[in-house]
Amino acid sequence: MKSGSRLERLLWAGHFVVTAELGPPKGPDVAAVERKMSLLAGACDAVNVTDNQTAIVRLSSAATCALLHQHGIEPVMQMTCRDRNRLAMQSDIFGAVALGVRNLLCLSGDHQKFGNHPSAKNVYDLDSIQMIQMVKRLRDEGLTAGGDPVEGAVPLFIGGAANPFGDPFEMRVIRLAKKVAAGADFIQTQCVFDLPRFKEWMRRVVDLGLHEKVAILAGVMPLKSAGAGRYINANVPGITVPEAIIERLSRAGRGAKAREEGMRLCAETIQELRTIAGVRGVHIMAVEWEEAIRPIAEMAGLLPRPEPPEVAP
Amino acid sequence: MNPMPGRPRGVIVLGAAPEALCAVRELAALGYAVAWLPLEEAQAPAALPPNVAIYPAAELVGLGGYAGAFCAQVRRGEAIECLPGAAVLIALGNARCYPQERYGLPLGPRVLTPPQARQRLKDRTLEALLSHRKAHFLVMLDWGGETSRETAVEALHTARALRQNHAEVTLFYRDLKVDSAPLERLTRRMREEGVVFCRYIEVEVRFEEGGVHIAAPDGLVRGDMLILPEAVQPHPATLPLAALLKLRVGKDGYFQEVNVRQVRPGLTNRKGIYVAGRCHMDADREAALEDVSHVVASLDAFLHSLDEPPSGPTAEVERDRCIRCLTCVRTCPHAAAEVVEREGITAAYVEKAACWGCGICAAHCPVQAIALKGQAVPSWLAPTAQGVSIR
Amino acid sequence: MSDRPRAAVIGGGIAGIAASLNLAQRGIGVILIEREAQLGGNASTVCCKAVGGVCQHCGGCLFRDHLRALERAEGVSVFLQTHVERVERREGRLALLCERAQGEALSFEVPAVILATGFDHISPLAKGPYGYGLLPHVITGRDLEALLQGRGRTACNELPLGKVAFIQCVGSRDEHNGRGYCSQVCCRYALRLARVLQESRPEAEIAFFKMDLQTSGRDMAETWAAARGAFRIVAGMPALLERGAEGKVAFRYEEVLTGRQIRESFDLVVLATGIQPRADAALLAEQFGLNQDPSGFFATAPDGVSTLVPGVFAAGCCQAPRSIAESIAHAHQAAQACVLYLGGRA
Amino acid sequence: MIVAERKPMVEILASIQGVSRLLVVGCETCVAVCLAGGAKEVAVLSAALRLALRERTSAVEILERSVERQCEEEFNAPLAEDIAKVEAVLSMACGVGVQTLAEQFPDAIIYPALNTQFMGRPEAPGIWAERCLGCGDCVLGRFGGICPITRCSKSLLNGPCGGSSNGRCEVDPEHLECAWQLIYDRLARLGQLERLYAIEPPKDWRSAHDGGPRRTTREDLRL
Amino acid sequence: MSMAQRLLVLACSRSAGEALAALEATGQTLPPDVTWVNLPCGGSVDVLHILRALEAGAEKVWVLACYEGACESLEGNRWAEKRVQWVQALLQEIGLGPERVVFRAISPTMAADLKAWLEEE
Repeated sequence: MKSGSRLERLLWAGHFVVTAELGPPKGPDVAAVERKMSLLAGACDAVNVTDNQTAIVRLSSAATCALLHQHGIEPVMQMTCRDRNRLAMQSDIFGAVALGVRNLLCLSGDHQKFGNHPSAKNVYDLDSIQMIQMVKRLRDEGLTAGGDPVEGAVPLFIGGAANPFGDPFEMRVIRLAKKVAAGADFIQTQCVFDLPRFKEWMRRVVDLGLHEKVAILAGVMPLKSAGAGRYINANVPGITVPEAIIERLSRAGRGAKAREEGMRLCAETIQELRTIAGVRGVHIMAVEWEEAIRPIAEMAGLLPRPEPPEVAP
Repeated sequence: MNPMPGRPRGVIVLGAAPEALCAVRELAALGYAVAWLPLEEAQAPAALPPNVAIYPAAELVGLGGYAGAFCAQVRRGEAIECLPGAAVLIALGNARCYPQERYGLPLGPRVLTPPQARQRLKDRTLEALLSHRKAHFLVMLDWGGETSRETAVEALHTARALRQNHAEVTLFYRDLKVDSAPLERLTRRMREEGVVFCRYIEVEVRFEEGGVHIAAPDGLVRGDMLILPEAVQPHPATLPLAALLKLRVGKDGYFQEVNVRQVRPGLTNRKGIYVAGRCHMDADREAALEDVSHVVASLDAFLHSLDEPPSGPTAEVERDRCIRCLTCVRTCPHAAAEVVEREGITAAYVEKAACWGCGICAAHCPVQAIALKGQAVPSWLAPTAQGVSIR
Repeated sequence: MSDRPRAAVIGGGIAGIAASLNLAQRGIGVILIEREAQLGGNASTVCCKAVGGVCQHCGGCLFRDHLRALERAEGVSVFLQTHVERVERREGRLALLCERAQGEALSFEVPAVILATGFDHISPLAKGPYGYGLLPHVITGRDLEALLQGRGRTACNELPLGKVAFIQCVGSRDEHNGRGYCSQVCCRYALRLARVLQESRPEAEIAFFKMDLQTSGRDMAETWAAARGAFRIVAGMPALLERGAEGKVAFRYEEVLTGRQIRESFDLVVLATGIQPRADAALLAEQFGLNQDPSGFFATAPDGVSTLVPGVFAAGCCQAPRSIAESIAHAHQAAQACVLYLGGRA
Repeated sequence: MIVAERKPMVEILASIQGVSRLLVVGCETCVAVCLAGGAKEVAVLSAALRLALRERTSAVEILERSVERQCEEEFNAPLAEDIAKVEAVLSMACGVGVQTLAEQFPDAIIYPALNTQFMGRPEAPGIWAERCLGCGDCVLGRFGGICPITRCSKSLLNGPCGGSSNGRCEVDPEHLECAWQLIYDRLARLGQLERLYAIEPPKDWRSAHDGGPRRTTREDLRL
Repeated sequence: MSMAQRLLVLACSRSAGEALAALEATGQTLPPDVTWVNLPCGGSVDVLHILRALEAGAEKVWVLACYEGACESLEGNRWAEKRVQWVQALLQEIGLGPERVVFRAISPTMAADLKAWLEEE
């Protein structure tokens, strides 16, 4: 047991976990956070809190995680390498742990060109794999990146991201192996639309036995309309929504009917993912559509969420 | 008659097409010492004039020097030899292919190309078809936009040969190629010999019950076999050779950009290097050989003119001011500029014999170290900076 | 100059000048004899047909290039307003007895002669009643060339350009009038001119009436690619041109493929006249002892340049119809044959 | 080499506002090679400035000079007399040349005419691309001769990131190849793919500008 | 400065130069306030030539070179046009009219067109 976090204990107990994503508001609007929390409570086991997603300035991930923790929802703090050097990363991690955060997702982070401050200077002192290694050293050796002892324990369940659909395909598995070697405990993948390619990636992961060393959560994203699918293909690097899905959404009509179809499609994807060997859970990314998470979980037969066993860390 | 009163002159001929052999003979007849590199396996021709040296297995690895004093680096086995030559004549010919995607029809027992048909005529394998009853051959020209003159003329001759072997022949065409006297006479004689000429805009070809059906404007025509002309394409060695010799290639992949001042005298973008025959034009065999003799005439005239100083202006580099930025080397369309070590200075040097006097380098040089000698520009327009360049 | 082997070139058109330049550059003294008062011949009447800033490779500008080169060349003496009266063979050499404008006699003795006497345009009256000279707005390609060269591209604006008909093979491929050959150049210059018209007057509807449109050659690739989409090409030849309504020209033609008879009227008709041997070709042939091929051009050996009289060569359109660029190439070929011939007995 | 590009004319004109006696100084090394600041460019810029200023102010005197290398005081020294005669100096050298003049002639007002951009090479005539960030601790040996620090938009040492698709970098797919795709292809070709399996430790940035402006000292060349 | 003030023509001698020669052969002469400079090829037209001319007071500068596909140096005309475009952009930047510098393709047989252009100017 590495962190004693709810997510870790559920996985430890062998449950198929469900995590969701919460995008903090573009300012200190606590009410907005609470509104989203009420939508997610009970619909999932843990909630990822994004860190200035697509380089757009938002309420900090650590603060939002603290709010979630106070309201009894298990947060998964996300941290990118874009905005902080190794000093700021470690002090923010200490702060989060102090406020009750037990799960951390280490990301490289989107380039500032995509956000609302394209003229900003980026940092990228470390990359996501070096960050995983640093956090592992904080937790298991109690030493900072500079080598000084840490005053207090840093019980964190360390997560990494993975994009089975990026190029070069052969590098994707090598990189996952590096993240596992660096100390990742769980992996949340990019949202899966191209199931055959995801299965191919999972087959190679299982071949290398990585699925036993790390819990792999498959990412899924409900689409509000065919237009959303085309937008992703055009603007979001690293994800391609197959034409078949876009066709299905446009056939479903517009507005509510399209959203309904989007959710059902997402639920079907989840059921398909559950059948793939080595997939230990799903990570539902409903960007600015947190309302969809409960119905999707419902339709996918994932509710009610189980209680994890009480195990001392 | 010694071509050049003073200097012995050699010419390097590249290529193995019939044009190359014709060029070798014409150059030898003018008294040139010819170094012939077929660059591909070619059956050695019967008798070669004495002053011709053939290097069958040689590979061209580079060309140094300039017009009047080229040096072809040739590898034979291990050794690299330098063959001197005052000029280079390229006669690679072209390559043939069956344009399946353009015709949308694979070759097969019912579909032949003219060379295949002539071959089968020669080795009598069409007898079965020809003998017992009237065989009917359908020859299709201009299909799928195929416009090569060389293969269209070959198809006409094939159609006539089949007709002369007592087969019924129908020739489908959009625009008959008649733009030379022999072709007009040929089509007239073919009509007299009974070849049916059928003009079309759109046709549909179907294969049924062992026959070929062509739905032409004036009704359905049934035949035993369909003959489709081959297409021509640039010789495969064109691009690598063009890169090796820094020569320009047109958008269609043949030697020479299509330029009204260069196309016919067989000029390339480099002085002293010429192209002849089907490697730079679409021509049937006779026109290709005629092209060779006219290019040899241009080449011979050029080499004569090398005895006097170049007439027009040429670029000259103030080599001590050159900063070796390679701009002139990269922008010169005629590969006349090089950074070389001469008289102890490594700097750009423009070879007078290779320079066309276009002035592109002079206008580009970032330190104005190149001027066109012999270019009359009024002083107040002179580009040099008014100030002092402190070196 | 006197020690150089010498040759004479009859005709100061593009072929004559090209041949003279080639011979002179190769150390052969050239006597260039031109009947008219200035050099140029037909090639100097060809206008520039560049369209959209891109040259259509018609060769019209090549004449001035050669004229400039001729001025720089040494070893070419040009005799204008001079023509050959009589030719005599003296021990393998040719004596040319010539006459200048004011009746002054001249004679040259040379081992070799290149005939480059060019061609005449076929008269537009040579075929079918096409009403040239009778009906308004019926002109020849040659007229259009002269108009564009003489008054520039703006002249297009004065042409009655609604519907234009280019009628091909006017005089060419006409067996019973002794012209059973294709003149090669008319399809090409007509297509190029049509694109020039279209560039100045995009509203013009241009149609071509043809038997077989000759469009092969790398220098025609761009022109034909553009023309194929832009112009209506009809496989059918008009028989009779008549006066139509409002000063238009009307004619009936049979569409070969469909057999339909169609009557249509046009604002402008351009007759693409071809190339025929010069009127005095027979006289010249007789003077030099050559014979003419069935169509009247000088007959040559298979190499296309050597006539049956040793030392007498033919270059350019006097031997067969060809374009300006082809005439230049043919002239070099004739020069090559001449040099090889002289090589034997300078 | 150092690659630079002339500033927009509007910016140059703004910087020399109200100046009537100006010295334009070129440099005939790096910036001349990339056709930005050589003698020719000095002449062109000066002519352009005269044309522009003639419309606005009356007599405008522009001296045109060009030196071998503007980052060497010995080559700049002969400019002293001209600099004394003018109100401002427009340097067409890279940033180093501009500052050398400023240090060497403390009373002169020195304006840059170029934007110094990067250390790079010409990928094609008229196109220059960055190749080296000057991080002071070269890693090229470990990545098949392709620098991830400079050519990866995120300087990842354990790349590629999720945004690499068909060999292009998400930040500028039209112009930027993904450095890690290049590294992967090159190492695969050299048969050294296993180099990518090991985790690259965090970089010690002290050797780069993060450790403060750097100096290189060669004691063997100093007495 | 020995240059007519109104118009300076930087001409490729092979095309524009020949057209002018043909024009002058018909007795036509250049207007007095036009200065004509024959250069061996459009490629030798230097950006600085144009700027010097404008500096020396020329109101308009013409650069005449061959049509695409007719330049003996293959790229002389392309460089001439590119350099004119560059100067036009520069003039735009410094607030002068880019129309003061004009590139035109011409061929030796276009004497009549040259005459028309000169009259229009």
